[in-house]
Amino acid sequence: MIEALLLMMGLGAVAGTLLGIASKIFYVWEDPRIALVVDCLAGANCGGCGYTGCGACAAAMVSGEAPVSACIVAGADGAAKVAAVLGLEAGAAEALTSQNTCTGGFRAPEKFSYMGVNDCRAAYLLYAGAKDCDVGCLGFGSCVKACVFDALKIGPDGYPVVDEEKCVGCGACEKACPKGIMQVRKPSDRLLHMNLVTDRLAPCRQTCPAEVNIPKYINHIKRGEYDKAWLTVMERNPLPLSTGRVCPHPCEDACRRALADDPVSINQLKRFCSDWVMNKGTSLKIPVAPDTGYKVAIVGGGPSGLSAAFYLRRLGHKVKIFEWLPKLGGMIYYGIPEYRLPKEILYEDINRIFGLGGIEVKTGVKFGVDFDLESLVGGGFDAVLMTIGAMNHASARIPDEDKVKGVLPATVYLRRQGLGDPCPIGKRVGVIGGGNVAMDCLRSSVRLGAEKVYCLYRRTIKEMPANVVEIEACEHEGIEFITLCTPTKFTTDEEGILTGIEYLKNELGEPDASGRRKPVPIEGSETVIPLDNFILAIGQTTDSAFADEEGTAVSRLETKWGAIVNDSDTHQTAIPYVFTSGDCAGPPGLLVAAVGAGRRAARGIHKYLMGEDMAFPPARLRVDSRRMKGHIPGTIFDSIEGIQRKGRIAQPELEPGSYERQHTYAEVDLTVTEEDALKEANRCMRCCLTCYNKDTS
Amino acid sequence: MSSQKKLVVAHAPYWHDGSKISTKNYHIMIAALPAVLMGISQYGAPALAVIAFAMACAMIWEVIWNLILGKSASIGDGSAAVTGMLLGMLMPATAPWWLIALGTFIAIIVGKQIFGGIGFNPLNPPLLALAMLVISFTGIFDFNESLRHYDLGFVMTYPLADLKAFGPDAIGKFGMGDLFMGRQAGAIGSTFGLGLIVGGLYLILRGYMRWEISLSFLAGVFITALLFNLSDSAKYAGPLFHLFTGYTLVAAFFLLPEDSSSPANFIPMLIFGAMAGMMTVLIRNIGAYVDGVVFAVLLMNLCNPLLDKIRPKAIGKVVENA
Amino acid sequence: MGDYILLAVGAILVNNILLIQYLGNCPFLGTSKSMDNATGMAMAVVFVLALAGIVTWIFEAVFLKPLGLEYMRTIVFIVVIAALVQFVEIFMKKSMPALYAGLGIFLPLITTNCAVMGVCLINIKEEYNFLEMLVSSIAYPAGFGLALILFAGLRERIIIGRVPGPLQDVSIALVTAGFMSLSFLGFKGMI
Amino acid sequence: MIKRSFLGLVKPALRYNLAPGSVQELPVPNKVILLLKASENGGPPSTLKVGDAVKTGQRLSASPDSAEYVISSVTGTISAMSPHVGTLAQKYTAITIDASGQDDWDDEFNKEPTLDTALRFFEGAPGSPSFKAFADPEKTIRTVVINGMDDDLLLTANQCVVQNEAAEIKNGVDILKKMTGVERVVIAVPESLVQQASATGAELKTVRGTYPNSLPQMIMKDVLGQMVEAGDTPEDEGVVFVTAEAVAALGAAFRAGQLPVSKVVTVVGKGGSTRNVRARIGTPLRDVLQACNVSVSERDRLVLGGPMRGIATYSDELPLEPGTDGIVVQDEADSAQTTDYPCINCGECIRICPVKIPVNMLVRFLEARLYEEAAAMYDLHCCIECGLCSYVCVSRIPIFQYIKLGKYELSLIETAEAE
Amino acid sequence: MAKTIVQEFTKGLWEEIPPFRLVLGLCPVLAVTKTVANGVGMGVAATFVLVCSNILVSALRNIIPSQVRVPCFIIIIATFVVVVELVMQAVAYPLFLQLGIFIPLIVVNCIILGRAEAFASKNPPVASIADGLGIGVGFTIALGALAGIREAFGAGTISVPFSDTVIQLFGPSFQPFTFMVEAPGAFVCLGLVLAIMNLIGK
Amino acid sequence: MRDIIRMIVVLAVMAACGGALLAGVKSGTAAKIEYQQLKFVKGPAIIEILEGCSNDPLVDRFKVKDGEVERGFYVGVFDGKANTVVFESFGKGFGGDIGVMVGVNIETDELLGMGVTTHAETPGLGSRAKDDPSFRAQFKGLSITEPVKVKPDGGQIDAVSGATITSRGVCQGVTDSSAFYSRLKPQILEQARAFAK
Repeated sequence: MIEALLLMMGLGAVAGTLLGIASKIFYVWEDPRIALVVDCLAGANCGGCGYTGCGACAAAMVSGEAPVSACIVAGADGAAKVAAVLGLEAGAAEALTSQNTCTGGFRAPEKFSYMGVNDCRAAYLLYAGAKDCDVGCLGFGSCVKACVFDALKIGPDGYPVVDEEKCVGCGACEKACPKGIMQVRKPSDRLLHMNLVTDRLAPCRQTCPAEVNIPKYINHIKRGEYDKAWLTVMERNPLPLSTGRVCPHPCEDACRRALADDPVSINQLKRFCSDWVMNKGTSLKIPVAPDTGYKVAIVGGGPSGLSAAFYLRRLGHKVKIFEWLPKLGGMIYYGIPEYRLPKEILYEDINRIFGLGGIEVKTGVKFGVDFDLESLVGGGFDAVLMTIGAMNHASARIPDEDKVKGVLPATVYLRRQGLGDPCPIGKRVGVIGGGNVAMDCLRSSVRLGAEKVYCLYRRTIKEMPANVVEIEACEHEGIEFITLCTPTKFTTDEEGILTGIEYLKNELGEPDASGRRKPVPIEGSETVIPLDNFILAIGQTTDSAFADEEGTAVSRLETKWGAIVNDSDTHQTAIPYVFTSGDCAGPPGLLVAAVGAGRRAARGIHKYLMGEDMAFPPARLRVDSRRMKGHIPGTIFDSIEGIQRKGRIAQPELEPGSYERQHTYAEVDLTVTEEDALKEANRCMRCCLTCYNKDTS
Repeated sequence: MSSQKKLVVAHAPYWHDGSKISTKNYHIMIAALPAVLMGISQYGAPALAVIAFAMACAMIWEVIWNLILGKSASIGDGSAAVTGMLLGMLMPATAPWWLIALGTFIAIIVGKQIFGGIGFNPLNPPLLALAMLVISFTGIFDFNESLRHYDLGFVMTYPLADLKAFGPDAIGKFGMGDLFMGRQAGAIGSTFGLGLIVGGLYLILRGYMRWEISLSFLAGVFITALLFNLSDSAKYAGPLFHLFTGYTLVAAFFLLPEDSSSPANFIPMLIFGAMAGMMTVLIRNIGAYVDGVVFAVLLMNLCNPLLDKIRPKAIGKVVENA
Repeated sequence: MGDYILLAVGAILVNNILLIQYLGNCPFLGTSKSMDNATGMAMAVVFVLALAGIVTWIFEAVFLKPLGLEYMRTIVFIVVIAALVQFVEIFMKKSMPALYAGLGIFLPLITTNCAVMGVCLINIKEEYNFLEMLVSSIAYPAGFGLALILFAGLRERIIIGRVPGPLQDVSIALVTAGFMSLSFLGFKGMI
Repeated sequence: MIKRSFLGLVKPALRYNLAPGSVQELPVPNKVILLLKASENGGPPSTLKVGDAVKTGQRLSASPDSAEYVISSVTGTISAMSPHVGTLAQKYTAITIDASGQDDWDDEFNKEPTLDTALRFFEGAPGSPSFKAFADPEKTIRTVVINGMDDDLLLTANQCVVQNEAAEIKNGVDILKKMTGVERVVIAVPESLVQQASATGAELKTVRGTYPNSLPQMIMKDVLGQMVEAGDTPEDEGVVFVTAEAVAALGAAFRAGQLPVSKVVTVVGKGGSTRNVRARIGTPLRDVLQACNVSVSERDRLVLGGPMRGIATYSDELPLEPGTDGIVVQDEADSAQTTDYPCINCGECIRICPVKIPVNMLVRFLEARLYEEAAAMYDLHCCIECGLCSYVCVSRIPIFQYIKLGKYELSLIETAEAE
Repeated sequence: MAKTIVQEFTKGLWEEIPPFRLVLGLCPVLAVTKTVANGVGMGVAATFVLVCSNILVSALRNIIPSQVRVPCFIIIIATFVVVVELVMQAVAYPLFLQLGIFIPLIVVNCIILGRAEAFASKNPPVASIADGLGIGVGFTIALGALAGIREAFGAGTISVPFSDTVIQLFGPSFQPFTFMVEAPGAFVCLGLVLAIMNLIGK
Repeated sequence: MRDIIRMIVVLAVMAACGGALLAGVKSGTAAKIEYQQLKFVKGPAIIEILEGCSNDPLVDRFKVKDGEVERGFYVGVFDGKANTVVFESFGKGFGGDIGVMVGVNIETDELLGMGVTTHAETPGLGSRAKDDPSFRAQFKGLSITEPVKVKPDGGQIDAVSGATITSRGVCQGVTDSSAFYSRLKPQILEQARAFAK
């Protein structure tokens, strides 16, 4: 008994002494983190990790050789602790995931039959692989073999499918792919990505000014994954309900399906999926990057400002919006009438943006009056985005246009409607202009009680920039088009109140710079029509008078024709921390263009704040969606074969001539049914650069 | 630049000498025929049944495995048939059906397919199966016991068992000529020395087999047995006896040179064969088992990866003096 | 002399500690993925086991047996081995960095290598004298090393093969180890 | 296809075709396509435009300071320029020139036989010579070897040149010496061409007529007794190889004052019919094949070069390149079919490998994509790329492709590490 | 993060069942699974040590200096191993003989030291008991299952733990595939069972 | 320095506690273990050899000093006469020592039987020497004074097939025992007598 006790005690003491002294005498410095990591591991020295003991494993982890999860005994908790010790948690918050960008697979045509090593990289050595498409997936699954997490497999269509649950974003697939199809990106990087000529982009996607991944979300709709479709849209467009209603959808003009029958009703599908999400009422989680600590001020709560706010927030910055009008939305609130875009629907979009959290808003404050750049900088903002829009109207160059009573600028006319205080109008109203704003003025005049509404335009209906559907809607609502006319003077009564307008007939001459034929007035063709009100809807300009004030910071901004000059890629102005986007940065454009510009501005600001290179890569894709130019070579076809013809679905709308249609602001265009949406989604050929699904159902 | 007709693009070379795994395997089966036919003629229908059933079973296991894994069928290459045939050749004619089914399962699935199939088996599949069966079912592989109902007009005891039990004195009754001509008890396809040698020579000449391994193995057996015999001829049998009995010849020509479990470089092949021969005689003379071939070959299979590291210096290779 | 050779051959081949006695399997599987690790581990085991064999044998002779405390062998031996290994590691790290780079990383693994403990216990159980103990303490780990190196050779080929998914890694390694063990049965009866 | 001999124990001996036939001159084609190596950053050439007129012998390059150029082989106008990807993922700009039918010679070529001239006009001349090694300060070139053999089976283009143009070669040898300052010029020819070759003025060496003895590394070993170290080129050992055709072209150019624009090519049809023709560089393959009455149909193989080392191509609209010594058309039934069977370790490749590489292990490592290990342990860089291992592989593994892939991937890794 | 006691227990039965999921402590798994009785006996012995050492390590976790953590754990474990050794000799001597050297070798079983390190030294005693019990029971089940397979094929019997009963599974004509109870059979069998476990997943 | 002392103290105390605990357990189980050892290690062989004896040989045992070592003898009483003793000897197998129980009729010096107690032989082969009754039966009736050998060595015992080494080891164990049996015979006779009934 006592021997046992003594023996063990002696043994313990000797061992302890020996080790204690030895560890002092033979002390060797090593990375202190190794010891900390060892503490997190199982300490069993079992060798299960493949390293020789826990110390070696820890050293490997510290040096980055071994993943933090290498110790199977310590498990996931251990891995988390090791990550904490090594400070890897910052990177872990924004998870990298892999995405396959090619949708070709088996359907992509081949230029030859390949025989040899079943490996993409091997096949690539022979004329870049058998696939006709230079950037298409070769389908041998080198990425699958490279993935040690079993997160990739070749799907039934012959291209790799990522299992996002399993993907850890290690990047092995990206390295393995000879064609750069697999891309491992953080969500932020995906938000920041701009279309490149080297991307795999369908024609519609190239054309969309907001660069929405159209084939992807339509494919989600096809599979009934409406929420995923909506999230896909939100990657590029935070106002899907609004754009779904008012977008003139240039994408559909580029749709390859149009070569066989009709283009796919892309915009209706977007509207469908975003309405579905709205009606479902649940809030889908939109990922937001960890806070960066930067604050950005956005002057103007229009679509571009809202879009920029949304993406800046998602990139991890704090945002505050300053708006001089009581409501957010800018031109889409105050410019687009209720019957096209109900205010509450618009606010669904806006509220979702604020749903991210971290975005503040202050309304009723005007830049240059209530605050200026100095006060913003003083308020701790690191960058300022000006999205003040174009709220001044352009002149129609008719004498006395701002003196004659009853002549109204479209901006004012529409804004007063938005404010709930419409301008009183008479029975006969004329609107000059052929754009969508003009159409809005025309159609709201009908609703405000005008009996006779004229549209005056200097070219023909064919040349009108407004959407065809809008023009048709006007016709449905009994609006008369007076085309090829140039108003020359107003006729007034003695009080200076408008009674009519005199105009000259035009004929079309040579095409001008925009490719449209120039109208030439015909001498002596004067005609007069009686009018009570005349609305000027021929364009807007930015009110940038504040830039003229000497001695302020703002005065360093350059302006050109009222617009604030910026770099069209980075949106940076002459003042490095000031960015502009939307209508105030150039000629007023489409809502969807403003949304796209908002994201570009967000990118510019993000890169500026993070100190990264702001310039676009040389491979930036620049498509002119108005003139359908600049697409990736070879992607715009003349004809396609093998498509079973099947027309597009009709746009449901309020019965023309009905009371609601003529006299109320009830929404005219309706959302398609789920059945129709699925039918339409199935018409989509899921194009990529050159290949497309021939057997659409 | 795409043309209407699609050509086939492959990497060079565009010529091939026409050899195929299946051809190779069919030739191995042809070469084994003389020994097998002799076995069948001696032991009759049961021997035929064993060989046929072993081949069938082996191929069925292979097919089943391919189906389970969804791999393309590899049955056409004949390797399963060869494995089955060789395993059958190593069995006594009285082997029960379940033994063959189990043996082929081990050989095909456990011995080969779970390592990735043909070319990846680290050990010789038929021998692996045989080793497992031998240590499990000693009764069946005791040839004296299992062949006792046969009377074929020659001494019906298993020479090696006699040697083990009674020493070299007991083997005088076996004439070398008889042993060579297959007039001895044993497994179906391993007794007919002449047939095996003819088959082996055929394979060697046709280039389907590595002669280095066979010859060094035979030399290894011969020399080791001779040394033992010289040291104490009262305890150890002579070299020819070791050559012509047991599995020696079938191992030399059909088992040892199995492709994936044997070395491919010249010197390793010689070492491999010679060591296997030496181990065979060692086990026979001083080990616990009656016939050493099975374990000798398996042991050398284990050494194969290490042995194959001995290789000629490639032309142009720079040896750094580190 | 002959006895010692027989003892050595028996320990290396016939009663191979890994393949026949099932001791030391964790490091066997863990360090056999590459030939370099396998050789390092083999050498480290020989080194430590030779030391541990001597120390434990002396402990048994000096303390346990005279005091009648044989039943405490397990606890005494493991403490001795653990302390010894740790001491050797600390010592080697400082004094012989070159050797440590080669062997040191394998040392911590050896504490829980049951082959070390196992051989020490066998030495006592078989009542070896000092020389026999020494032979056994070197021959057993030599057998461990031999098996480990052969196994690493096989495994290097198997890893680059086409083993079906569920069988990969440890699973196929165990099956291969089984085959090795089977082959080593061939040495049976040789001493 | 040469089949395995009955007695497989004997190593198969593949013999070169040593009977060069006569050369038939082809007319100037309607259009030629020239493949200009694309510059690093991609993008279309800045100095060339569609519609530009070019003269025969005109030097075309992407930009004034670009080192890459092609020599126009016809007179005409550029009708198209498109990107083209070749083997080893090499990017080219394919310049299509519609030929006018008349040759109007460009006069930029000056006749000073200097190294500069060689670099400026003869990189990529017929036979695809390269003079960069002479200009490389890190290399000391002591010997030039004129290869009078063809580097592949069936082909006789080079032998043809030795047979018919010994005088031009002699002139070429003199110019080569002047240009490079290298004194030792060796010509390696088969036994059958000794007579012609002895008239060239170069040091005469004979090469055995079995494959792969005409490959540079083998000539180095057998004829010069030098060893090319793994991963090195003969240039690193001070030896530059040029084909007989290139030397002849050099000689002819300085004699006539016109840059060489055509080359000899051996055309082998499906039945094995062999003809030698001389065609303009850049001639679409279709024109060459039509002139030789060789047709190509679906699933055939169209090989540029010979059956062991050539490059199968995918369209007969592709052009004849300066390095193309042969065009082989193979019927599907005659061509080698590869499989994805694993190596069964039969050892055939080891027996036949002329440089003693353990191909059985090498291919396993390459299959597992362990390229660095393959190079470090299994002599990947020793490979001289003769293709014999694939030729004899029982499993029909595309070993040669694996080797090429491995070398390519390693070069990528090295470049990545160098950055 | 915080698991309930039940979860701590059940994870050892499937998710982290040694040695199939945690491929540790293989030596006894291979050596003593010749019969079910031996396997379960070993499992119970290991479970006892595991639970006891977990309790003690957990209780003393704040006292033990981290530098000598491992030696201390080893002492604790070794103590219980010797206790088991002695008790088993006194109570179940035949089993002790069968398990032989593997009882003292529990001390170097990575599972036990691993649990002490990874769990008990960081968690309170109750959770540590649950963890030890779970892992131990899982270990016992695994040993029993493996032994069942090996014994059934290799001997045609199933021996009931803690009794002398041996159930004959097959008729007298059955020829046992004794390979399974030999050393190599242990490796092969465990390897294949691991593959099946991998196939089933967690 | 303080932490080193703490280390030493903790280790020593812990080790001491362990030691104490073990010592306690040991003293509590010692008697039981001894009997268990006897019963399960040697018991079966002894009882088998002395099948049919009228006493409990595990109880009827005595020890005789043979130089340094002490040897245990178990007495079997047949027909009222304590004419049989069983004792243990060792032979060399290839797995280590083989314990052999030898039963001898002290009156005739004839072997009554043989049993294997401990061995480390390969299961299925060598271990059959323990389990195979026909192998053991061969020893019955041989004389203890004659060397016992297997047939290959020129003896009279058929080796267990496949386990010649083990068989040889068993025979050697039996043969070796004759030496000390003869040497100690006087004491044995004397002691055994005490158990006669």
